[in-house]
Amino acid sequence: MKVRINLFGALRDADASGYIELEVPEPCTIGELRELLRDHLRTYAPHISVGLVQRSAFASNDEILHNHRLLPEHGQIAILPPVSGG
Amino acid sequence: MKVRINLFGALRDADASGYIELEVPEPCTIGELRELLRDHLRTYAPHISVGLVQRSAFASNDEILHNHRLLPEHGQIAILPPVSGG
Amino acid sequence: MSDLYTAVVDIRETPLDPAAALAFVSDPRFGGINMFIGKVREHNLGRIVTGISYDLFVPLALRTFEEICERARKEIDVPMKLYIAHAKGSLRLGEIAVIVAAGTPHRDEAFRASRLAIEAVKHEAPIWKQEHYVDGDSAWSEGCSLCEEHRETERAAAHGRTAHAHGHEH
Amino acid sequence: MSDLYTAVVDIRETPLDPAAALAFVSDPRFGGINMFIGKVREHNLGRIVTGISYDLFVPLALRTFEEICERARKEIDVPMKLYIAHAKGSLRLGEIAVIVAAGTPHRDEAFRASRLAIEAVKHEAPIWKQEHYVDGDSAWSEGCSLCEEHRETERAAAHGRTAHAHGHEH
Repeated sequence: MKVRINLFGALRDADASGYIELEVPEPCTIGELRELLRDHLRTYAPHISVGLVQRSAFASNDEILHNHRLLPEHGQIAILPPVSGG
Repeated sequence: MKVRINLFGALRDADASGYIELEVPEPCTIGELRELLRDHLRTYAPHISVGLVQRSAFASNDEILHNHRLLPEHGQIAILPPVSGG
Repeated sequence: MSDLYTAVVDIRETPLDPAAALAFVSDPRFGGINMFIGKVREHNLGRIVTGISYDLFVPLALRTFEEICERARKEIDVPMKLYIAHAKGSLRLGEIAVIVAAGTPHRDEAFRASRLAIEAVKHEAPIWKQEHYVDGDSAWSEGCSLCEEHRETERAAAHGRTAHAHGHEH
Repeated sequence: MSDLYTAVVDIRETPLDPAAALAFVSDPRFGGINMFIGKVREHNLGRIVTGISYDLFVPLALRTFEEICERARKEIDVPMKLYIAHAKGSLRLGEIAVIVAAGTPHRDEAFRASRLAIEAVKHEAPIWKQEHYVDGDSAWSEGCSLCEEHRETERAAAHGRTAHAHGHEH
């Protein structure tokens, strides 16, 4: 299946469009998605640090999704680098 | 000498004028003034509790005057019951 | 001293103004502002309150506010603007009795300065509160003694629980 | 839920409004109001800042603000009104990035609620700050990981000093 990963904060620098689309197996856990995204960025956005992806969380509109969780069915997800509000 | 004791808070009930004038020896410590005021109130304002005078502080415009201090020379002083601002 | 603003406001003339407090403590150096506002509330100790009259010994109150500002500056020890204003006169339900505001580089400093200031205003400034109740009755609030000799007694009676632990609520 | 107000404010449309926050948390039951305001300040970590852009993941940010409100209510457990608003977009020096306000019966509760809320907004809400410097350079602030797995590592690295003691300043 195809998943759209919406980018925020420092990860916006990974793609000017504001998102990255990846082909992923189905089902796919968040942990697996993280690996796939890391590989993708290593090729297409090598200026993005691997550590930053590691410290980032994936989330739906409603909640943080930890590594063991499955990808939402609608194929949209956000990746949230370390936060710095306020 | 004559001293004017300005009244605040609950001690305003001791005299509608807002102050009490007392004749005091010279020099006179704050501790002595406290005794004289207590005696005065016992006679002229018996509804004022002795404990309230005991918990009250005397002060000039600039500072609290403790029991060992002498009365200011200008003969004006304030008596401050326990405070409750804010 | 232009970083400190202290005032006793006769509320027959003008109400206390939170916007003025915020403007005063704002500064390009400061990322954090904390403001505390004390208002007249409907109930106290189970009685329905319709208003509060505040009596102040003004010259000493202002001097106390200034001392509090200096103390906050010393204890927190960062660039800081502080604002302390207290109402004098008769307030109705919902009206503002006191405003304390602090501007500092970071938020922790602002919270600490503002808290230190309001606690000191409550416990040290020569201000007295008379509550008026719906039944027409009035009462001066139990308060905090400024008399050192008496404070020692209160402290001993509290068995060292905290430095300020007498029975009344304030 | 009408005692909680949460908002993400697009500052191209309207600035954040402290007076609205105070009005929202005011109530005849409440004697204490505490408000924290975060502003863009001139310096950060030794560099001269001219502005900050805030990026937010809006739906989750709003949900996080609501969760924070519910947590404050539960932990402090008194009648309470809470207001949390955060700016989205590009702010200049001195403009307001965040407002948190709490109204409660007494002052200690108001201070606690407001502090709890701003700490949680800073550490948990999906918000990112990009600082713009006088030399034309920009940088995304170092932040706080939302990733549980990573937080554990940070916590262990901090040797239990505090639950939140990584290297960055926020």
